Amino acid sequence: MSEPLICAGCGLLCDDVTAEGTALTPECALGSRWLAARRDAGGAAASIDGAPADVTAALDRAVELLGAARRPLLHGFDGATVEDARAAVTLADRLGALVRVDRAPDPEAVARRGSSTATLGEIRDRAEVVVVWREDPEVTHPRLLERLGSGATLVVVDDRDTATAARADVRLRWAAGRDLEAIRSLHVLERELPLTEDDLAGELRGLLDRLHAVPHAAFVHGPGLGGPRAALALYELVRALSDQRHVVTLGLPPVAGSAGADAVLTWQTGYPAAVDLASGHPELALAVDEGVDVAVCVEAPARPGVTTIALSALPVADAAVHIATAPPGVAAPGTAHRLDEVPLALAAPWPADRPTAAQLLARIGEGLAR
Amino acid sequence: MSDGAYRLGDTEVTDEFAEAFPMRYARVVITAATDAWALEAARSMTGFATSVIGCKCEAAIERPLDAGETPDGRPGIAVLLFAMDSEGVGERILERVGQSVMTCPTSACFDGLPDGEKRVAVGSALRYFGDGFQASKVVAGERFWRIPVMEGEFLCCESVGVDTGVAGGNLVFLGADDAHALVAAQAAADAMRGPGIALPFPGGIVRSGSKVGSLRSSSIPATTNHRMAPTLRAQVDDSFVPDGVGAVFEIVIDGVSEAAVRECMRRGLHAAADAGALQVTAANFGGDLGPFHFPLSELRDPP
Amino acid sequence: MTEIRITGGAIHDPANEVDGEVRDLCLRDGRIVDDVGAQARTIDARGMVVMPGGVDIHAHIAGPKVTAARRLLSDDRRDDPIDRTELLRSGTGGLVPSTFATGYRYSLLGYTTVVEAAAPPLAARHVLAELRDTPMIDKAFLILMGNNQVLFELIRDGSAHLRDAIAWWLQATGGYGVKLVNPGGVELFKQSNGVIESLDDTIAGFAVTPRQVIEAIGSAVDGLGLPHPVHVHANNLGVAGNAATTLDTMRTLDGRQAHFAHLQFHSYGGEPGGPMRSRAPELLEHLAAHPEFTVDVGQVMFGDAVTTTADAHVSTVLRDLDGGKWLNHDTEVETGCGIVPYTYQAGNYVHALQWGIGLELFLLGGDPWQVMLSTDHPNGGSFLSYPKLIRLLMDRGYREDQLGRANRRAIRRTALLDDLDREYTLNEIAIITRAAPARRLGLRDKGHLGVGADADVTIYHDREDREEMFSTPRYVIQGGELLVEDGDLRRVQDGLLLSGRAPFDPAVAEVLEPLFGERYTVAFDHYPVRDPALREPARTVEAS
Amino acid sequence: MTLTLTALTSPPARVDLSPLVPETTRGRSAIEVAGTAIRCGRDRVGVGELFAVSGYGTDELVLRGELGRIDRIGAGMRGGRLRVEGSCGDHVGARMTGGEIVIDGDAGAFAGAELRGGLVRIEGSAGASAGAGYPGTRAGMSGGEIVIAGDAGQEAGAAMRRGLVAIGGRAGDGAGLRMLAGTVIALRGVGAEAGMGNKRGSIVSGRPLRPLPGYARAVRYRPPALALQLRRLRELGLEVPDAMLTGAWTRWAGDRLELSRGEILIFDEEEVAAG
Repeated sequence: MSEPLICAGCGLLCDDVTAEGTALTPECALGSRWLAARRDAGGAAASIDGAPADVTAALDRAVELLGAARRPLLHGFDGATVEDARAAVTLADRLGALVRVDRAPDPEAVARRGSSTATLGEIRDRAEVVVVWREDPEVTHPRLLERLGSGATLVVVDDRDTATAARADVRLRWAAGRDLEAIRSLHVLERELPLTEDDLAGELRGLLDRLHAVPHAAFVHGPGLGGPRAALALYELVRALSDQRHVVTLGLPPVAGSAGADAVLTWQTGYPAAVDLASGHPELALAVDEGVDVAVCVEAPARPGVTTIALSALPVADAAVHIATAPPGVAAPGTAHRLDEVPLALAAPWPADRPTAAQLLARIGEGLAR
Repeated sequence: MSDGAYRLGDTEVTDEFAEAFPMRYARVVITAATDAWALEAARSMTGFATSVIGCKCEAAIERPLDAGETPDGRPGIAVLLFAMDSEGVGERILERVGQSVMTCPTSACFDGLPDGEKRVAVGSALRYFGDGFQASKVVAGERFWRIPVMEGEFLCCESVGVDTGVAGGNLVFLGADDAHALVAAQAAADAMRGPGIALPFPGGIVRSGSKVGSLRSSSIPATTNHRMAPTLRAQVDDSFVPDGVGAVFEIVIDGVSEAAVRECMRRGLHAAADAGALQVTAANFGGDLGPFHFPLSELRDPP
Repeated sequence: MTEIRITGGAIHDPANEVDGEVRDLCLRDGRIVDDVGAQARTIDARGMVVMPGGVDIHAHIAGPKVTAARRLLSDDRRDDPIDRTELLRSGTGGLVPSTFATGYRYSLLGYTTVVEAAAPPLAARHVLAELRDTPMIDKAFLILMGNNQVLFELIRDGSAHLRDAIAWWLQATGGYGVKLVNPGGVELFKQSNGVIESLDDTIAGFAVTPRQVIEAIGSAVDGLGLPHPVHVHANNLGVAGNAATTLDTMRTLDGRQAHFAHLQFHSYGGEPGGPMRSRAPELLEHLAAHPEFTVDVGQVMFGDAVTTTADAHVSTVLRDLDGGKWLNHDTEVETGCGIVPYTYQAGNYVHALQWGIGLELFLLGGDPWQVMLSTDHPNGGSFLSYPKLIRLLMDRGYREDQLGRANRRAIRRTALLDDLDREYTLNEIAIITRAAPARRLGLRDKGHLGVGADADVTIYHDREDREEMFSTPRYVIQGGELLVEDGDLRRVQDGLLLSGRAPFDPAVAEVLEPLFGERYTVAFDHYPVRDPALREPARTVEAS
Repeated sequence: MTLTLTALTSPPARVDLSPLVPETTRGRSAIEVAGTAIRCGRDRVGVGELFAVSGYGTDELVLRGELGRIDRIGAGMRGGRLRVEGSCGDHVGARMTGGEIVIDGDAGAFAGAELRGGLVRIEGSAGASAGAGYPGTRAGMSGGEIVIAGDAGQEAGAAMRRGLVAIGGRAGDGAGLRMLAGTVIALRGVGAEAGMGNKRGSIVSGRPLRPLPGYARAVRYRPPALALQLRRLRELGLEVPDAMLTGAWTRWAGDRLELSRGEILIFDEEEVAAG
């Protein structure tokens, strides 16, 4: 029997999907792997130090560990729901903990200068040039290009022969280490200033001419762009280009779930990405990990070397406590934000025999209050 | 010889006093790539600055500075500039740094009076010459302007300090003839230059001493000191020029303090005596005008 | 349930024509009642002023653009931290406080109901989730419909389903009412960085004009009988000469109920790109002749602000003024969003003129029931500046002192120097900050103290310094519970989500679904918010 | 005897020591200071639980022992002298307005961040963002001097508006990011991507560097202002080679994508060889 599904296999959250077994229609290898891992997660409902335990005992142990923690951290949120994040920030506030959305987009560039973004439909319907910058969405977001439509000229900046590059109309092949320089050079050219070094000038002029020739363009970028300064440079370029036309960026988060968790953290505390609540009020956490003694890991891999309470649908190696959750979007409903920040209600086509991370976090909170 | 007069060797020192006034002053340190260029800038800056009446300020080189003494480690010259009030000091400094220092190859301009009670703009006004391309830097709490020029950059302190000094100290040297008198005056000037002292006239020496007003016209503010002019000795009733004196020179002293002026006069007096002046005296206006009096009688002890 | 008797206070309840009468006020079970028993808690309000809880008809407090503004302004709030307590969540303040802080601070200010004035319907889940984390106050949101491509198609085709579609959208999102922002103009901006020059410009690709959009949606909302009429942010915000557009928009809606948001930003004479003038008197004249219209002022307050608007083109203009931070986000089918931090300076001609025009709108004799208080928080200034604004209205001496600090050339171009001696009375303040907004929102149980009304009551010390008085209410009661006492929060509650509803023909879904399929990247079935946790606790206000 | 805090052991979690600065400890006894509450992780603990306290509060305060987890030492300090005998945690001297902090060892991230005045001197190396603005800040460090004898991490002097960050060793990548004005000097060179978005600041590199495309080469010359600054560095205890004082530097103007009023000055070693 086929079940309608919103696939949380990546940040695209495709909502036109049905599943039969673990096969998805339309086909998507990444989505199928995501679903298979969660439908067949199996394993114990809970474990303490690797040994199966019942959920209540595991919760008690979690409460005990957190109660004694000097520097607790709540982190993760790969594929978690807004509700999970909301419960986590609530618990963190009570604990005076650090909270970190592990794969949050780097907030620094936005805080410095802002950005220009759009939802998928805007890009699909308007962009005539789409520049994918050193990302391989064909692998990481397999239906991205399809969902962005086929009308645009696809420019791929990458020196690797990726699946995405194979579909490119135009390829630009300089090495990764030169991205910031290339973006700034584009910006210099956009301002009609002379370039002092020009081995890339021809390619860059070509790209700029393409961008100038259309009223709408989009840049697709992600962790491949290498650091907040490169993102800042890109946003500034987009801003300069926006003077005469409409140009936006689309960030590709490495996982589903991080966008919503980051929004929750921001609206509840005022700060994105990583927040320290130890002082009694939110502060931007600028150097997070050092000194953490107990971590609550929500739907994500544990941090090595830290006593971890894992609340996760998937098994987590080396957790002091693991409690299996109903996988969001598979057996647990909830809200998730698509990579373009459109909030969607995840369905839960399969029955939940396990609690959600949000429920577990609330129970830990109750336990700590006792 | 009256009570206070005395002799130093063959030199008669009269029982007179120099009368001086408070004036505002600033010290500017000019540096350059070489001693020679620093001196060029300093000379140009202190040119035509002999008398506040005629030049609106009095200025002179105070002393050369070693590379080790200047802010940028280059050879330098300290210049003192005096005017009636701090506004006047500010205006003159601005004109002279702008025209004589900024224009001079390799020069830079610094404040030599950081603790002055007032400050007047230099770089903060000259910076507009940079036409918007100027930039500033704060080093150890002090702001400097970098003004782009054809050579590179003119570096200029934001402002200089202004303090109250003493102007109008003087010594008058009488000699048997012009050559002897000048030898004595030159020896005095050489001895008198030093920290805290400006001798604003050419070579420090003035030959055209003046008096206030005129015997014949009410519209001329200053005229020759006819009582000290040897050539007039026989035709005026009130000549001060003693028999046997063929020439008179004066050294006018602007200093940073009463003590500096006094010690400077002491050095000059004794140097002139050593150099064979017939007489050394001092000029005053009767003592009611200037608050600072420097009686020669108090300078008897050698420096 | 709690019973409270407030004794000895001077009651200011303009909706019931009570102006300072000293009498008891009784509350029970969240309502105002005739009497309560002897065991009721007594609040001694002698020497105090008793008003209904404040109602903010136009502010920006929740949703993606507000959170984007938080991201953009992480430097603005770090010196304004709010510590967690046994009772309260921690947070941060500044121009765009975190959600909990927003609820706490509105409550501390004596406000009990706040309207988020611009929510993209596609982001309804996000708006609802933030509102759920905004405690204390009752809240509602208006959904952006003035640049919706699906509605453009229905309007172009003269579809009979337009009303149903609007009602469907409210139902799908939990919204309270309908907002038009630069109708047609945001689509034009997204198409080509373009601007509307006339209400009769054709919006490329849709063969509709802003006038048609305004007229059709305004009529539809009017016809549906929604509790709140169409809420209009007219075209050409901030542009010199835009008063002509504003008047044209009003004429387009003549005879239909409508609310015009932040009128100050739309009251300018002059020519685009040239010096601005005030045309506030003319707009007030038009208002006086059209009782079917209301406005809120959108006063600017000197100091820091952050402009956050669906009218994204305006943000690009502000962006280029000082080259500072700028954030833009295009939402498919529906709207845009622009954010730029901004500082209004008393010495700046344009800013002082904007400030002066706002005061003209308040002071030039308009009917307070038509002209309501707002700063378009945080666009003209934070809601925390309302007490200062109230003092400007109530205290002529203070006002003239402040006038003296503003750019003279600008102030001379307003009527403020013409011996304008109007001082608002307490009842007039009660009208512009609660009675009129509640009435205009169709919240029959709010904004007044008659028997049966919600027990939302704010009690102030009657102080000569009106800024101080309105900054720190002595007591704030909401839903019959005492929340604030002397500047301290004593109790925390969620506050209600207020939703508007009108019946519609479910067959409209068959019209909408194919249009959704063509335009949205979200499936029609997945668009409506169904999760009950996002829509509760709620009160639905039905169309009449 | 000067008030001295000696860490008993490395604390269990990071400690916020900002409540203890000379102006708050002046006139207080060791016992009083030991009773002051500070934050350790999410807990509040007495200073005495983490430090042995001796002496009596004056204008000077000395910290000793393992201080790697002690953050915000001297943060917000307004005057007096604070001496750290060892290495310390993050945010040392952040937003300080006056006084002097001397750290014998290394400092963590955000040393002297958003400094307003005074002197922070680090004898060892500093982590990332020394003298930088916190995220989102348009105008960061606005005065004072930070002297780092060793190396500095990434983005030293980011967003600074005034003042001096002087580094005896190397600066990491992104030095002077979006700086408004002020000076960052690294005698052993600045890393890549220096001065992006720099409006009118100076970035001085004692080693060769390829500036970002926003910079254009202007001239090789002897910048008189730099000589002044380098001499100041000597006063502050950094070893500045004579060749840098007398030699030529290449001036790159930029960032042309902003005001184009800033510069990167690169020491021209060839000149030295030739001379």
